[in-house]
Amino acid sequence: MKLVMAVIKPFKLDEVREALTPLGVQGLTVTEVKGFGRQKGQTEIYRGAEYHVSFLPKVKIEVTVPDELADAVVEAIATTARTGKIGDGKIFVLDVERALRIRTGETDGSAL
Amino acid sequence: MKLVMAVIKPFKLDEVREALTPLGVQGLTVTEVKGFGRQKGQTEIYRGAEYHVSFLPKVKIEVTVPDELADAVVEAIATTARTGKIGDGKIFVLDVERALRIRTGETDGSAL
Amino acid sequence: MKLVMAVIKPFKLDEVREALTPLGVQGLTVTEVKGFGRQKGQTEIYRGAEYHVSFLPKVKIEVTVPDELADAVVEAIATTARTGKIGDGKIFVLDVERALRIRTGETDGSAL
Amino acid sequence: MTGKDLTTVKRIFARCGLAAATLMLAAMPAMAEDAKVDTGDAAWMLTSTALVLMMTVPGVALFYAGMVRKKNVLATMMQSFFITALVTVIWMVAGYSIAFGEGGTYSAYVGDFSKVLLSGLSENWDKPFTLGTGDGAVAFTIPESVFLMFQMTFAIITAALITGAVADRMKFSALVMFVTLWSLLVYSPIAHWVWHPNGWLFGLGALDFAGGTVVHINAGVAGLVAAIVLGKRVGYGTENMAPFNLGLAVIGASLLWVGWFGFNAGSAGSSGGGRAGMAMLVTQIAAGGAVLSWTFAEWMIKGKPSVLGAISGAVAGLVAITPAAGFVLPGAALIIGLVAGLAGLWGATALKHALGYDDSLDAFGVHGICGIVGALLVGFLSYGPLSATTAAPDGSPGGMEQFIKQCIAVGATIVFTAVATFIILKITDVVIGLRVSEEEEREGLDVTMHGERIN
Amino acid sequence: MTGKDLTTVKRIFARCGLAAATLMLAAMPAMAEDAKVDTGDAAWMLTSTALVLMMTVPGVALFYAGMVRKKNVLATMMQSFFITALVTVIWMVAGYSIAFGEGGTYSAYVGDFSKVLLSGLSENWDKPFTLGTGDGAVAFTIPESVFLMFQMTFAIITAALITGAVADRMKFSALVMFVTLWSLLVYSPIAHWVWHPNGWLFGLGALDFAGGTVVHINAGVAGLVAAIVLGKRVGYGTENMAPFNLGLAVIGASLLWVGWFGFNAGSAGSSGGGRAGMAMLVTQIAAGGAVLSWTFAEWMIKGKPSVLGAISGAVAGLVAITPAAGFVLPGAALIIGLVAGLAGLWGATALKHALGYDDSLDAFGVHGICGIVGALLVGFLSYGPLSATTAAPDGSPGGMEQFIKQCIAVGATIVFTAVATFIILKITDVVIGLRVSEEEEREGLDVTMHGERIN
Amino acid sequence: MTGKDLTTVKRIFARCGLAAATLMLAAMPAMAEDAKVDTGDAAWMLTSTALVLMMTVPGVALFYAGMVRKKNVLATMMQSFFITALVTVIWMVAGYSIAFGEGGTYSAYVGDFSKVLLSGLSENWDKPFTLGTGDGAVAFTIPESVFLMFQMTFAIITAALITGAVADRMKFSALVMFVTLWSLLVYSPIAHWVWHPNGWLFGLGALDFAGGTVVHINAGVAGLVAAIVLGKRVGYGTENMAPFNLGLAVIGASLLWVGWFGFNAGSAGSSGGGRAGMAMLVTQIAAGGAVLSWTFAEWMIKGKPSVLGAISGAVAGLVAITPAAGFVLPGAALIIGLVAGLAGLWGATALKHALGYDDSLDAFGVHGICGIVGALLVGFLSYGPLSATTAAPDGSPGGMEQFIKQCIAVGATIVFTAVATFIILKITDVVIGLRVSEEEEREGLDVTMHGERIN
Ligand SMILES: Nc1ncnc2c1ncn2[C@@H]1O[C@H](COP(=O)(O)OP(=O)(O)O)[C@@H](O)[C@H]1O
Ligand SMILES: Nc1ncnc2c1ncn2[C@@H]1O[C@H](COP(=O)(O)OP(=O)(O)O)[C@@H](O)[C@H]1O
Ligand SMILES: Nc1ncnc2c1ncn2[C@@H]1O[C@H](COP(=O)(O)OP(=O)(O)O)[C@@H](O)[C@H]1O
Repeated sequence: MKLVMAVIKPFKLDEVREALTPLGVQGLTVTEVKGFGRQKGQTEIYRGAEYHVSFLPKVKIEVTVPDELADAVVEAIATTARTGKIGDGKIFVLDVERALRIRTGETDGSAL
Repeated sequence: MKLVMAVIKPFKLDEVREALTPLGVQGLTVTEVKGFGRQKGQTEIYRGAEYHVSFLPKVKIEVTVPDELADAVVEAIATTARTGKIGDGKIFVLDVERALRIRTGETDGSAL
Repeated sequence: MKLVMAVIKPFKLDEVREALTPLGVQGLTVTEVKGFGRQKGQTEIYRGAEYHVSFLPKVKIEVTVPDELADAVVEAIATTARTGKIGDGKIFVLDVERALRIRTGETDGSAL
Repeated sequence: MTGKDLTTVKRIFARCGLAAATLMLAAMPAMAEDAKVDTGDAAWMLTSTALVLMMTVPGVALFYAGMVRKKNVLATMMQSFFITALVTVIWMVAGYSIAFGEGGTYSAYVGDFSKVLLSGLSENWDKPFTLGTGDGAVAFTIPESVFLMFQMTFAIITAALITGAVADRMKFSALVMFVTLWSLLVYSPIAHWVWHPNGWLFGLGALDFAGGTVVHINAGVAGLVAAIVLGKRVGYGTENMAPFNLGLAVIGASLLWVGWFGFNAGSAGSSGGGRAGMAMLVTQIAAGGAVLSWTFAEWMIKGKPSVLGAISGAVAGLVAITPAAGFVLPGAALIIGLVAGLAGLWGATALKHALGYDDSLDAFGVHGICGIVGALLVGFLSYGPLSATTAAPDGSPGGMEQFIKQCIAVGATIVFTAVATFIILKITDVVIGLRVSEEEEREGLDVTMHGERIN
Repeated sequence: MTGKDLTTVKRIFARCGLAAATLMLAAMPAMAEDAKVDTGDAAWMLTSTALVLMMTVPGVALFYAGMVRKKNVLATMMQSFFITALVTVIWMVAGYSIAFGEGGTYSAYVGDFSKVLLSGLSENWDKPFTLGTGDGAVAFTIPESVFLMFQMTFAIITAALITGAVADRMKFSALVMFVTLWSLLVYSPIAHWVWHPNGWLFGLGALDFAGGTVVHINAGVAGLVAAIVLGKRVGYGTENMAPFNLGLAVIGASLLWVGWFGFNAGSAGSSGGGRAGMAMLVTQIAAGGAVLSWTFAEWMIKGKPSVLGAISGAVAGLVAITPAAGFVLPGAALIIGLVAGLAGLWGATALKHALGYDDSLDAFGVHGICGIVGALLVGFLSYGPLSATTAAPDGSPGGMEQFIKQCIAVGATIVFTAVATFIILKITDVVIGLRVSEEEEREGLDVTMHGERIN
Repeated sequence: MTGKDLTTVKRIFARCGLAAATLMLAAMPAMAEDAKVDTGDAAWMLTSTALVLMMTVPGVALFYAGMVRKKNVLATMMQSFFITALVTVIWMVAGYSIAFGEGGTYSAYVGDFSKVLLSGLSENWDKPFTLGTGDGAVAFTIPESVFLMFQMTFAIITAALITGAVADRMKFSALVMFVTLWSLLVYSPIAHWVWHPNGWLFGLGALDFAGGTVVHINAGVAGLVAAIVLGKRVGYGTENMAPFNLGLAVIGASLLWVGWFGFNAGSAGSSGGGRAGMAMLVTQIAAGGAVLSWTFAEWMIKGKPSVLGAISGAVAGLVAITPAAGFVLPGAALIIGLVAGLAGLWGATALKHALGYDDSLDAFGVHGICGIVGALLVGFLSYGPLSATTAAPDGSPGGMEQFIKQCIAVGATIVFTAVATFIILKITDVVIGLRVSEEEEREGLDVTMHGERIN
């Protein structure tokens, strides 16, 4: 199995999730994160104290899928999350050795 | 070493942590996440605007352990976090190549 | 590529980020997490109800880098984030199989 | 001022805001040089002024900020807060004069510049104030400074209410320009029509105790026009626009409720007699009734009674009772409240969806609709003795005749504000541009307009 | 009303809430047809009413919401907000009549239906109000509308306070039913006992200036019973139930403190004389004293002075001074405050843990315990001249005799409210079911009861 | 008291806070035994007291808490909340006596212990209060309880304002000790100088309507000294210290604004005449003007109009108008407001950075600087008739003579408070230690000082 970890723009989340369902993805986990990258942040000024906030709000999606699905999932996320503007985010794929569904104890493929 | 990444129901967190200590787990990292899965979310309605919130609050535990401890840790989490009701969550195991304790510079096994 | 995942003290974040830029790191992702470890938490008491809060606020940095940069990055984080006091945190390195920049579709090395 | 003049005053004045003053006249010595401020009336009007200011800051600021997404929370608060300052200065410079100046040839429609920069206030500053001159004069037991401060807080909140319709997408600079023009060219004239003895709606005998037309219909319709001109928010209907922190909205609605006692009972112009007390009581009852009807209706229709529904219901009831507060009995207030709760729910859901505009926080759906409901219902439900005077012992009992006057007042307000607001928006659009860029909207106004964010 | 009657009124009335009215009597012309509302007294009572409303929304709403977990924040606010509306309508429909109607055969225990739907209010709406008739009549300088609105805000807050005991686990529908019955069958009768001239505790001469028994002991004991009947929260004692956002609780406690000036100084019924001023002063001193004693005690015992301790101390002191506010001197107020801080700390920690019930937000621990402390202490500490009248120049000086009366009042309130609350809860349980399912409780009431959440 | 005495009173008293009382004198019957409290004046002063308390809790508590980092939010609230209780008790025990006791040999500089524990209050508690004796006596229409409660709220807020300068790094225990000493040894004496008829600044004829020197310059300078003595926050200038939740600060600033009506218009001592009304009006105008000037200046300089700028501007304007509120006309108020907005912006940015101290939340930059601006400007801008009396029909018109008196008052306040604050801090440092450890500071005061946190 593969863990597909994608960092995307927050407003794309719902769209991405909807794009994954038809592929057979039944679950995923989302985290609010802050991203630093080429996309410039904003300068905030509080009574003369300037803070360049280089961190921008992003959303991280983690979804574990069977090996054979990984490419399709990456593709789907990439297509849906793309706006073409800087800061669209990244997708990383990691190998997962084991998976387990807590409720049933099912493992690996059937745990997803 | 293995990174055990578990997504569980928030109220199970304390119990799970307590179950890991006897196994020799001395540290772990917790993130508030939102989960999408078989468990149905709630519909929220704000003045007629309906939002089906498919994301439910979950807690993600990340704990790196020596290879030989991985199975016991997975087992302990699975047992403690189980309620038998839908939405109990998942456990994934990933391989960790290196570990380092920042304070001392110790690495790998002794870093955990 | 490697995913370097570091859990550090929150006030060290800016310093760490600045230490990575000279190495050629152009992006990273940050999550607010809670850490449990050797560092003792605080006891909170609300009208007689005592809660030992074993979880302390930490920050998790995730940065994917080319294999050859991994050691330097780990080193840089370790040096900058070190205060020498308990609770400085950990660094884990995981293998990343694929990377993709959503905006351009670039992959792997050039996606970072 | 002769006895007959006084009688005329009483007859006319009893029909509109600050009406209780007339009841005092009977009891007062002739309006001689040595008239004194009534310390009790002054105490209540000073208090009411503080309460009405609290309705805007932090009331409206929180009510609205609690309903937007995280990225726009501060910008939304900023709109109400800045408007408070802006309209304060506008009112002092010219707004008060346009609203409450005597006026010349067109004195039925607009005041004049005689009170620009509050000129004239340094005389008689410690004496009771008489609004207007000659036959139409209305005598108060409080000084002009208090009268004009109380009125200022109404001018402020009216402008602030509009921001609910344009939340999340209007440029701050455009808002500043728009409010400046709107306050002078729309608010002040309508206030003159309704509350100055020379005003044509005042003369007509339309009932508007505390601002159903001037404040709520006015703000609601202006908001509707602005929402339509600006267009929908990016992602409207597809993205999740759930409120970030309804807790703020609950605080805001609560302070609106409390402050509304100043708004309505303060519009009695006096603490004495019984009008302030009755106004406060019916205000409370209407608010309570509307919370119940909105909540129970939503419970039946949607399956759950929501907090947002309850607080919206409170505002709906408070809006609807505003034009009626000094004129109706508790039973009528309960009816107004129950109807307003249902009307507001309809306005903020069915109507909005049917017509398809994006009135972000339902400035029109709640203030516009319920303002109209209240202004019309008081035509039937007003209780004579409450507005009675020695000259007109029957007061203005509800009935078809009164209802028609109400329709005229409501209609005139809607048409004038709609047209004038549209023109001002178009001018502002040409000069500054009304709307932020799509990217700024996505990123949120907090950071893009004001360089700040909440964490 | 003869001179002797008036004297009787003064003697009796001086012992209870709104007592200052009697001081005015001496200065007033005979209660003739043409009596006028005192504009200053009316101004203060209108203001006080607004302040007491602010105590519930947003006061109690925030105080309680700040202490619960994130998933229940909105639901907790909703309880206070909705109760405000609900009790408003209940009070108007029948509650006021049951509390302040003359009553028939059992007039010592309960009013009648003569004021249902506030009937009768349309007459004399602009005249000062006299409560009761004949010998026992009590004359005010304000109209009935103001009197009944002020009293309404007390009925509201009492019901809202109970919700602290049942937070996090009571069905919203059950709460609506419970409050409806409780307000009519428990609150209104007790208010009649204590504040209506016909009431048996009024006649007994028990001192309760602003609601120690009627409001605080009543709500506290009702809360205790409800907490026991509902049972503990899931996870109580094992899971972390730390408050999500104590900042909200600080705002709530602050507004309670400010609003309490209306509660206590408003209970003087008048701004004149000196009773309102003394009541406000001793209110402040008791609150300050209780913050200090709670905080320092906690600091010594637990090692740290907590914010929750400080704000709880303020409420404890305010509760305890409530029955005493118009009757004690500053020194006594300081004593009451210092004792209340310690008593509240004991009630919210040691007592609760010893007895093992789960009074989620310490409605009993703070309001019940400190209400009892204050109601008993005033028996010893009351200063004669403050409650003196021409008929009874010594007033009610503290002493054993007065203390016994206080014990009777406290005991009667506890027993009645405990039994009646229990019965009402059981009925509600049968009809609707009191408690949410365990799953709903886990997920939180915000989403399961109201379909909303804060982010 | 003879007619001539009264005249003297009027001449002197018209120059300082609570001045309107003198206007009442003319209209009042001789100060006979049977003088009565004016219900209207009492109503307004009771209300004003509640409003000023609201300025500290929750006003200052939220204003400051909204500007700190997450880890210090509760601790910051705690400081204002606890100080409210602490100063209440201090004031009751001795502070009031030191400030408003007649004083002995040094009666120009300090009161005496005659009113310790408010002794004497139990007599004449229901009669109007006369401050001072003999020639200098000042007669009020309200009882002493109300006078001293109103003054107490000023003592409270002054101490609370200082905490803005030491936020994020002062030990709670040290703060408790510091405030105790400071309130007794610095606040009370300065209040005596300025507001007691025996005080030397009162005698000098320096104008300070509502506390420009006593409250704002005093707190600002004390804060500056404390910020310097404590040293900079760890990470100041390098780490991100952005406010956690400016939304809280907006609520705080709004309640400060509303409450300031009690502060300034309450300082008229009466609702009658026209001074309270004028004071409220100019307060509003100055606040509005300062919001505009701060915001527009920031917009031009930094490119964006910030919310923090707008709310800081409001406070700047309110501070600056404080010494002037009862003495200037609207036009002058607008000038004061516009200048104050710029001065505050300069004080909180350029000045602070130039001098390099870390006044965390700009207690000096805003309160100190704008207090000075207002206190000096009123020297030129005061309008004679507003402070006129029968004895001095010209009042205190602005001019060089008056300006010099203002300079003396400002200078004396600055020097005394700077020196005395420094000494008290050093003593506290020796006894307790002023500052938390670096580790505690890093972890945040919420958890380390109070064992709590917001989530
Ligand atoms: N090397 C990396 N490791 C982890 N996350 C990264 C990395 N580079 C970028 N990111 C994440 O991707 C987001 C977008 O990257 P950015 O460089 O701003 O634009 P783009 O995606 O258009 O190249 C960043 O905000 C960050 O969260
Ligand atoms: N494929 C997946 N990858 C990552 N996280 C997942 C995946 N499937 C489920 N999850 C996480 O596990 C949680 C529980 O899953 P769900 O399908 O609702 O119930 P169950 O665990 O009983 O099968 C989800 O809310 C989500 O956070
Ligand atoms: N085995 C682990 N797996 C994941 N995270 C860990 C692990 N051990 C520690 N951590 C993280 O590192 C943080 C610091 O660890 P701690 O034991 O307190 O101190 P130190 O880093 O000095 O050894 C913890 O708060 C936790 O977030």
